[in-house]
Amino acid sequence: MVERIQKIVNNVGLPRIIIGLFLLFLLASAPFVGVRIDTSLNDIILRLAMNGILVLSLVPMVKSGCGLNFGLQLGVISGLLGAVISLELNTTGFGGFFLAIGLAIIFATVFGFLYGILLNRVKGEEMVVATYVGFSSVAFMCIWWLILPFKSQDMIWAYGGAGLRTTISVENYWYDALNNFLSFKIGSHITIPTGGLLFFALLCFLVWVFFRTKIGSAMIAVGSNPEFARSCGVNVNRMRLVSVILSTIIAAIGIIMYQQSFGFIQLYMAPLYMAFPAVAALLLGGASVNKVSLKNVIIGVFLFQGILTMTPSIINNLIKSDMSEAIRIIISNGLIVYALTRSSGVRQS
Amino acid sequence: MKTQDLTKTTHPVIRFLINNAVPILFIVLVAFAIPLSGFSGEYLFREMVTRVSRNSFLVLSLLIPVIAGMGMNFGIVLGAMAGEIGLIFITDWEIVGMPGLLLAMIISTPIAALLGYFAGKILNKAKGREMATGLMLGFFMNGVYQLVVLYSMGKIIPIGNNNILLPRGFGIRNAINLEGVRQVLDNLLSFDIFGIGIPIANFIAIGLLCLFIVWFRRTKLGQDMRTVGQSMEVARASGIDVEKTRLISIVISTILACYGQIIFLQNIGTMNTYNSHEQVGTFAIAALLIGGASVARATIPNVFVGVILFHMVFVVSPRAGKELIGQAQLGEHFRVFVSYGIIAISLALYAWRKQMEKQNLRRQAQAINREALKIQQGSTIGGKES
Amino acid sequence: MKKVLMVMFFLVLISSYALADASFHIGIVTGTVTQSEDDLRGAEQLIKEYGNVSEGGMINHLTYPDQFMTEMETTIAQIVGLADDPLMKAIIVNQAIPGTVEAFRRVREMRPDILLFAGGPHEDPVMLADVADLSINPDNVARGYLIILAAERLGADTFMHISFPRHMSYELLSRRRDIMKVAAEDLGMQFIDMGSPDPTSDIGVAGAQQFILEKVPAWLDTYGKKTAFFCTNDAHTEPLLKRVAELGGYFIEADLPSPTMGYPGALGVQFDEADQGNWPAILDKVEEAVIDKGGSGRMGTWAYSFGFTTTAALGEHAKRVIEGNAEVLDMDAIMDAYQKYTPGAGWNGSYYVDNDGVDRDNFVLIYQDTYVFGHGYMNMTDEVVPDKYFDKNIGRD
Amino acid sequence: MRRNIIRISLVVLVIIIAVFLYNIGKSHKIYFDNKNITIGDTTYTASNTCRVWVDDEESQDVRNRSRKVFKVAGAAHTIVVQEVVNGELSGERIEKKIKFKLDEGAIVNLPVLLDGAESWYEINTEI
Repeated sequence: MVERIQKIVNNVGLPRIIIGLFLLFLLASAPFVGVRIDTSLNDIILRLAMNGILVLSLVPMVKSGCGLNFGLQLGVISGLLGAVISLELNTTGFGGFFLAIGLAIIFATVFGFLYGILLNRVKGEEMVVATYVGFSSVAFMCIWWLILPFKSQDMIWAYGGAGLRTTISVENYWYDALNNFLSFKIGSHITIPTGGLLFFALLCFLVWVFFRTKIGSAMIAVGSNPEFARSCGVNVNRMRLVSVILSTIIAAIGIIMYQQSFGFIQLYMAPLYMAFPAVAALLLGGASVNKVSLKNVIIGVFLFQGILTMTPSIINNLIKSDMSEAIRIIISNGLIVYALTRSSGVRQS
Repeated sequence: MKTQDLTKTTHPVIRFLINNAVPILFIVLVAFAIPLSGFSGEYLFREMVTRVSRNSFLVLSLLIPVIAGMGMNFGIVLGAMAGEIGLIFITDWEIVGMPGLLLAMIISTPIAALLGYFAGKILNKAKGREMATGLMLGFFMNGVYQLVVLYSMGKIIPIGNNNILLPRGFGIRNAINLEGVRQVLDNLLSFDIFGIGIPIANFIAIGLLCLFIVWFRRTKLGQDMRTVGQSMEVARASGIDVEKTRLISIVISTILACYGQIIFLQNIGTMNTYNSHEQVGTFAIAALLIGGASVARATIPNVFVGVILFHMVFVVSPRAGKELIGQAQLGEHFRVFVSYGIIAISLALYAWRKQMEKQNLRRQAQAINREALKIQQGSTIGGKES
Repeated sequence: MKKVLMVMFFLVLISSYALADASFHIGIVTGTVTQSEDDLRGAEQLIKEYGNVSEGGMINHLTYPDQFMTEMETTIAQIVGLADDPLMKAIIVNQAIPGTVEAFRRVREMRPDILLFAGGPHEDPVMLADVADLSINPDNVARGYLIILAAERLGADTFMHISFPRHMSYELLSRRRDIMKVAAEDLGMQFIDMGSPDPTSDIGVAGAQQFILEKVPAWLDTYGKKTAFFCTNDAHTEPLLKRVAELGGYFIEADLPSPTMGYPGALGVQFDEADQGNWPAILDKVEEAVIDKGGSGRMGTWAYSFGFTTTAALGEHAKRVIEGNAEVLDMDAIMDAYQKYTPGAGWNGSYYVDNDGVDRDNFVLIYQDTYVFGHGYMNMTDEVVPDKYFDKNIGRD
Repeated sequence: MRRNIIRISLVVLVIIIAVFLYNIGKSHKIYFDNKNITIGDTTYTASNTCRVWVDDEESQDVRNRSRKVFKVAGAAHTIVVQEVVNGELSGERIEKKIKFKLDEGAIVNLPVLLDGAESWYEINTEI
């Protein structure tokens, strides 16, 4: 029995168990401080569907040895481009949503291709370079959001009459298009966004299948031992390039998924903050810079978003002051630091 | 590939161009941007002197952990926080002038050492992920800092000065006036060149720190650090306490960053209580990387080249962007784009050059091997014939 | 590429020499369109009137960084850089973000003749009052009482103040919260102090907005539909407006009120070219949208944007002062400049009183009448704020 | 053992330096009031503007019925006061010394000082 527990602990990793227990504790204490458990659960599930794909997008690059994609913003920008164009073309519902995704994939392929070429030149320092690529691409797009000749009255600045707003409502277009698909209610306060969850599951499945194909396993080989891969006749650079493009495309889909659930498209500086929570979630899920699995993605999103939504509301109701934000920062980042110091234990098992 | 041939070239000019691609790229860029921005030479010179004098100390504090193989220390944010706490206290007590500045340093040293110790302990547990962990540690400590400064100062830690305390009776205001210590170090020993004050005392402090780093590298501890940086296994085998050595490097770096932040803020003159430290790590690291350093190797010249180039772009590009595009708001975005884009490109160039060098080495090695093989084969064949 | 750059470079050079005809320059520093649209539009309005320096006009407009909280160095360099121009006679910073005080000190040292104006200061009022010639801020002291009063008049029985630690370290914001608390108790309302994520923290704007989107329904559940919401951060405003319009509750006015603050994004208001630069038309469009969404009589704003009018009015005032047509601290002259950009709007205000009880007559606090959609003006500028709310120790335990 | 002694004495030395720095760097506020004041039975009336110098700092003019403040560092200070009539210095230059303990400031009553009375300043411990 003890051994079995030991095995489970080793398998999941102690940090995750502790964080999971902490999350459970938060949920359990919710009713005592006047926070509804059902709405909290609802929020966590919704956030799983919203953020899952963005975190998933990190996987191909880690697998191919390109490290954590701190340049996620590039994918996000592709997604944003797809989204605003679909709005400009006045498409609604499923049609609009999938048009946005289709367009985004095209942009993501182009950006990802260029980005991949750059990253191939900087093996070993991908993460640092990616961070700055992310920053500068966001600023670059800031210029274009202002200049591009969008005309839709829903999107342009009120006083200036030109250029895109910082936040654009998608309510009249494809708000919750996917989440409402087959969605059902449990009780009065939980709505399961079936469509969103299914879509996330589908993408996870596709990624899973992909890494079982010939190209996928070649990519893993490149990631774990490039020299060996090369000697087996695998084109290392091409594999890395494909993984970067793939990551960028999934990120583009991820942000559109995020927006349809969020209700707003956020332009300008907003993408800057997209990479960090995704990376943090993945690390919290037990991944490391060079090793990752789909399990890490799902556990990571669940724990990270769970803590993100639960801590402020519980602490708020507990102490009724703005101090809750300071405590949230301490708890959630402290847990991530903790996970980082411990993840070597998982790797050994 | 054509590019690979370039690195093989022995032509000295081309070699020079390639070896210094990043500074050259910067100089070209700046050469275009300066006339566009319309700034006077005097303004730019003054701006560069102040920026080098106020930022170099912070950037220098990054060097020691690099020697120990811990990469860029994002944990200098912790040192910056310690320095700020020292400054809060001297402002509260109304200690002014040079004594105030020195007192701030004395107060914050133990805090910085403690935080550095804490950071070092954690980084020791996160070997191989030092940079990401350091970054997260910064975020984490930011929460702790808020808790201490905004909620316990005035309540638990006595603060009496109404000018820094919020009217509600606890918590420090978002901005603190450092009037009392404003530019005291800069003005301690300064003389004018063409009407521009050169803060000699500042440069002396920076010079002393450089000497310290040079000296430190030669000490037993410095040598140990280098060994640890190259290979922890080797270091351990030769009897070096790896954990302790790494810990010390982080503590030193944190304390230096704390002084660096104090020097930085005495020049700025006001303190943004809750945000001044946030980007310290990112900016210092960006400057160092532009200066030609890498995660594994950073030298003193890297620091100065980096600070000058990085800040030149920061100063010039917003105006240049504005003039180029004609709209003020686009100028700001242009600056961010150019500044970070150029960092990304220069990092890419450095990494690429390193990769090429490696490839060249490999190719040379292969060539030598082949030659050796040929000779060997030749001799054996010859042997048979004879 | 190089050729193009060269040509551009010479064009700029030529144009700057050929048309240099304004006898003095005014430097305006605002946020970018992404940070604070209205402030920037105010500068564009001034450029429209008085011309751009690069084309021989009077106005030199710059923007401070989007990440201004952490890029103080850049802010200082931008502002001080303006003083490099020998014709510069006034510098206006709206909003006066951290770094402005130091930048003003440096400008003073170099060029004591330059007029220094600040709008909506983020730094400590005393610090700014010490260096700037004139600072203008929304009257967060009077509004602390008036917003509660307006909420009560509209029928709210609970008031929720949403903020986070960083903002509560701003003196005037923190004081406004305390005043609101006391005022709510005085008027028999429940006051709730709610914490929320900081948009500049690790989770960013999206995370902060998500929090509001998720929690408003729960709050309305707990505290009832008669809850009025107030948030100190612009980023929180949009999701808050969206939820309030949908589900109920009140929203009196934003921290920096403007018809374009939050409403267009939150409610998907459509604008066309006819609305460009026309505040009354924009107000009508927003009103239509609010009533459409069922927010009539529950949601309000100021009819003219504070950010826009402050940039424009300070610019206008500076011009008049330089030309010798007005005194810097003449309240009537300042209000006259404001009236130019807000025809027909009611304004009121007072001076900031510092810690030592000294009136700072170069730190002006102003407010405009609250306009509630589907209800009209609340006439808040006619109300007299009881003296007790001006006590700086209000709400202190 | 010897190492520890050296370490402890170093720490003590640093603390001493800190205390020393605190003393020489501590700033004090000296308020100058040019207002009518009654001490005991005597009433001193403020009439003219006074120009005030403290140590080497720039002078300030204290107008009738107003208050100005100087911020100075360290314990001992020299105050110089002279009246200003019609924009020109006139009358006697009065030079006074003042010494502070920590956490002290002073309010100087200029009319009293000009009158030559003893109690020309009061120590102000509230900062």
